[in-house]
Amino acid sequence: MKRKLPLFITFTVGIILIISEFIPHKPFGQLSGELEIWFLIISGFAILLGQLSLFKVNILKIQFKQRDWQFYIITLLSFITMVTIGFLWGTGKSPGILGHGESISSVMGYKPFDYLFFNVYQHLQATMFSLLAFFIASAAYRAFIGRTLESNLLLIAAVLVMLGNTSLGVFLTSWLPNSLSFLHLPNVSEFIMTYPTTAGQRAIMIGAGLGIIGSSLRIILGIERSYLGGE
Amino acid sequence: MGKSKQIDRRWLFLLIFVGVALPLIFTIGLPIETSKNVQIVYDLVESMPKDSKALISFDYDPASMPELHPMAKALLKHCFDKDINVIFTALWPMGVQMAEDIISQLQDQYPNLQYGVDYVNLGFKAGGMITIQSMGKNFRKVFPEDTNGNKIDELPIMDGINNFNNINFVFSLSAGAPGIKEWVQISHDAYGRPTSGGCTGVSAPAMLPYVNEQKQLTGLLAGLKAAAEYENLLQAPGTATSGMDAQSMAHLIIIIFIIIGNINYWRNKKSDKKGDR
Amino acid sequence: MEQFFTILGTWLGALFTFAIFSFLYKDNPFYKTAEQIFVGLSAGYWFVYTIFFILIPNLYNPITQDFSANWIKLIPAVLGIMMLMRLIPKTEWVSRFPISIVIGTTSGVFFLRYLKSDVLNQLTATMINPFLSDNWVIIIGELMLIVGTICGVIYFYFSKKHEGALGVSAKIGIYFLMVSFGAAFGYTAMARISLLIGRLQFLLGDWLGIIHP
Amino acid sequence: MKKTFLCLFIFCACFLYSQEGILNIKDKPNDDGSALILSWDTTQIQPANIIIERETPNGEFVKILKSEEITGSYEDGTNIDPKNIYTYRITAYNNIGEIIHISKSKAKTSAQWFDKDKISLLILASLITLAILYYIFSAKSGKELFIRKIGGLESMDESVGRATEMGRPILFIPGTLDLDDMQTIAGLTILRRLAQKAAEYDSKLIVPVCRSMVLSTAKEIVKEAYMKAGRPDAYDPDSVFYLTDDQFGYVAGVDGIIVREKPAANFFLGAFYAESLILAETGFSSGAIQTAGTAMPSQLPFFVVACDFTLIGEELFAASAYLSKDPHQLGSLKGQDFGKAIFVVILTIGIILEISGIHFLKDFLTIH
Repeated sequence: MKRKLPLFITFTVGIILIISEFIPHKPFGQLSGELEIWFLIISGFAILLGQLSLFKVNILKIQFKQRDWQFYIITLLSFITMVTIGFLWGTGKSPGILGHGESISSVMGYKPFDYLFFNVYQHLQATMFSLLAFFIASAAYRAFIGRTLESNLLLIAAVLVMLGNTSLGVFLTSWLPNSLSFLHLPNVSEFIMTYPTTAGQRAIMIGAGLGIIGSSLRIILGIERSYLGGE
Repeated sequence: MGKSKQIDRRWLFLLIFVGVALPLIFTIGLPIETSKNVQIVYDLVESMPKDSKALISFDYDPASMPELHPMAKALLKHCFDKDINVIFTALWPMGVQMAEDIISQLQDQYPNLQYGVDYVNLGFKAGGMITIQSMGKNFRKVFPEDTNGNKIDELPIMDGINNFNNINFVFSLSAGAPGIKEWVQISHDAYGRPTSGGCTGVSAPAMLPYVNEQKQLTGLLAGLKAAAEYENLLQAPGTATSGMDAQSMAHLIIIIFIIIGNINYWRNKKSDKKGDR
Repeated sequence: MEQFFTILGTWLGALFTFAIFSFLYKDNPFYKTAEQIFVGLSAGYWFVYTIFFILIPNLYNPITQDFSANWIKLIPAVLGIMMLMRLIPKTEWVSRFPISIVIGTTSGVFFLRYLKSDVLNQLTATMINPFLSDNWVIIIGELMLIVGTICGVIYFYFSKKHEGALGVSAKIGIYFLMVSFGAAFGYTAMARISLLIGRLQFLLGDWLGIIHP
Repeated sequence: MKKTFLCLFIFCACFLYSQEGILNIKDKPNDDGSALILSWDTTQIQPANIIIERETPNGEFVKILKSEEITGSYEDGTNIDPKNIYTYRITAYNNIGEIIHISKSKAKTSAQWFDKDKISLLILASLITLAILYYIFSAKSGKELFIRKIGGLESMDESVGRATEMGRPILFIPGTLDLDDMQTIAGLTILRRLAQKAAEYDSKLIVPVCRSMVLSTAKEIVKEAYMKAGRPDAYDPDSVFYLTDDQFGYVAGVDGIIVREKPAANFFLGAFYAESLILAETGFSSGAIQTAGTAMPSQLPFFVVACDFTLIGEELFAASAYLSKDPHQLGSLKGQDFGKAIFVVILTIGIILEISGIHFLKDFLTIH
């Protein structure tokens, strides 16, 4: 029962959902929508599991004075701060336990939760994201070396698109006569993006799509069980 | 191998940092040319009669602001210039603030804009695809009121808008999922409304297949470049235009480094061969 | 006072921006601090977000406002609580029920959704007459699109050795994939640099006031 | 006389017909009976604008829409139930606001049991399902199925071996989406093999995750893998842990782990977004052998460029079949290949038909 019943549930739910796609009649038509809201609710509860794991792992690190243990105190403190102020005064238009905290927001300009969100969290997020500008440069420098035909194609496509995508490309080939306008770098870049790139992306989409279809079917049929933990 | 054949990548990092910062301070003003997909979007908006209704969905958060914000601003300017009524929605919770921020930036240029008449902010709804699906059925059920708590039945702009049939075109400013893909699947594929979008450069290759013969997407604004092109079409240079100089500089640095990398590789290969002999 | 908090906010933003950038040079205590604050803060943010934007609007509000129409939402709530039984080793297996419902739903939805959007729609989108245009550049492009898509799909053929005609097609497929990867990489470079531009616009504009957007 | 009469009759009939035809109500096909399609054609009367109203159960009329268009159609899906009759009234006004026409029309809603628009989807779904089932059964009955080499997977043992030699850990990231994504599940299937190998070689495994449901499943998978390898004592329950649900917060944390723990082998297998390159570049700078795999088309370029081995798209899903050589998995893969074959064949036929100007196949396959 601990193993068979979950497999049976997966099978039933999966089959019903597939069939319901073809049946507009009530209650089938609304089923997938309703079940996706269920998923949101279940994962809403599940998030507690993660938070507890975060707590446990960090407390253990501090307790056993692992390397850099002082930093994990910071993790716990920032977590507790964010959760506390969030619950006390809420965020945006949602009130917290103590209501909207108008007096605090009038001093800070925002609710405390939103203040930390905009002035700390958002900057951390944007900066972490912007590291990609540097990494894309270092990855290009390291990897775009024409060793084989494949790597040459990779390299040439990348350089042409990079050139075509900036004012630089416009500038470099704007002298070309009209009859050769297809060699104008922005046009070359657009050509590569529209045709061969789309072809490549489509092939990946179709392959991956079939992979997902196969996996879904295996899961519904109970062949693929890794999500339950075991074989 | 012995000695390191590659330059320490931290020099590259420093160069990129400086190379982007300088053009922002001292603008160069390199030329900008319109690409096809941007022109299609521009033409779509241009073809709309006065008082058409546009649904613009803000499906991004602050992380993608550098790319999508200038785009949103240019598109809204165009809509307001053409007297198109704009309905804002958001599939991302932070999208509401994004929309409010743009409006506050545009307020000075369009002092006559009237909330509830020229535009309305219906706010965020969770659920992605399902939410769009229910909007197709009945707008009012999904959004009984706007972000300020006004009943949408009382807002003149929403008069007669019950579902996608009453919307002239849909535009999603999207940084991922839910976003353009979901809109295409419902507002275009299921309801046949002209649907267009603006996305970050990285998701562009995955979105381009939708700009096809069936016009699943009517044009696509992809990344900062598209925003700069749009600003150029409107003849209103903004942050995207100044950013394009910095872009060109950074791209140039990367390309120079790729060339250096290849020269190093071939030189080493030659010297290795000589060594073998 | 509000002005003080605005200025403090900008300085906090600049400080954390530099703390993260410092990682590019090497790992250091500033980055470590920023990293741990980021992990803690964001975990807290998503926790609060889940309560305010998922559980309250999807569960609490519907049930408290109109119980008779929404009692069915108690089922996922119970399943959610079953999920938490995992915390006690003895009742761990109970969480398999909610997981099996979630996975069953997803498999059912994905099976058809991907068949429709990633297989069927791409199939019809590639069904084109390449010779319609009078521009030879477009004709070549559309022919490439067709050949590239077919050969790319063949590359993903697993159950035959890639030899002979199949091998050649798969090889062509790989070339298309490589061009597509290179182009996507080059295209994305622009997007990524935009992010740095955004950061520098903050540092040079909002913080230092050197540039005025 | 007869002729005049006939003419009059035809005229009347036309008039009546056109009056009838000003507002047409139809049940929306292929739905659950919760919508009606109203269409109007006022070419005959040329009004300045029209108003369409719907009759409520107590006999009042409420406005549904106002339009200045001469012809148009509208889908009314507000508070409509199946198997009910609804009455609509159209009122046409001239440009000084006088009523020039008023008429009523009604229709009954009905819910359908089969969506005819999706017949091509049903056929394709059945074909692929049958193919997969057929090959699974034939594989089970002992027929040997071949699977081509997948480059990215050959290195797995080597990576684990290297980690053991160097005494450094192995890092596994199952992507940044939740358990409801097939890529995450595919990643976790590979994690099971990897954990078993790690247990056999006695290497330390680190699995930071960013979703709670993935956390509990990954924990169970790793635990069982250690038990299966006969090393339950070596299993460290804290080797699988949660960081944060936030995309970049998670990346910041994982980057910290990479530079401090210096894993000898990194595995990024699952669904990834922008974090892909940050992880892969940081991993490279720490000197790890990196294997990545995802079906996200937008992130594949970065993994291909920055990692040593990459599973491209479907290869990620094929990996578990390749590693386990389990007949079920191999059969299903063969079925997927059959899907690809159908795809290529239909596509070729479709293109030939399109070139010859026959659009039947494309129209049939397009889902509206």
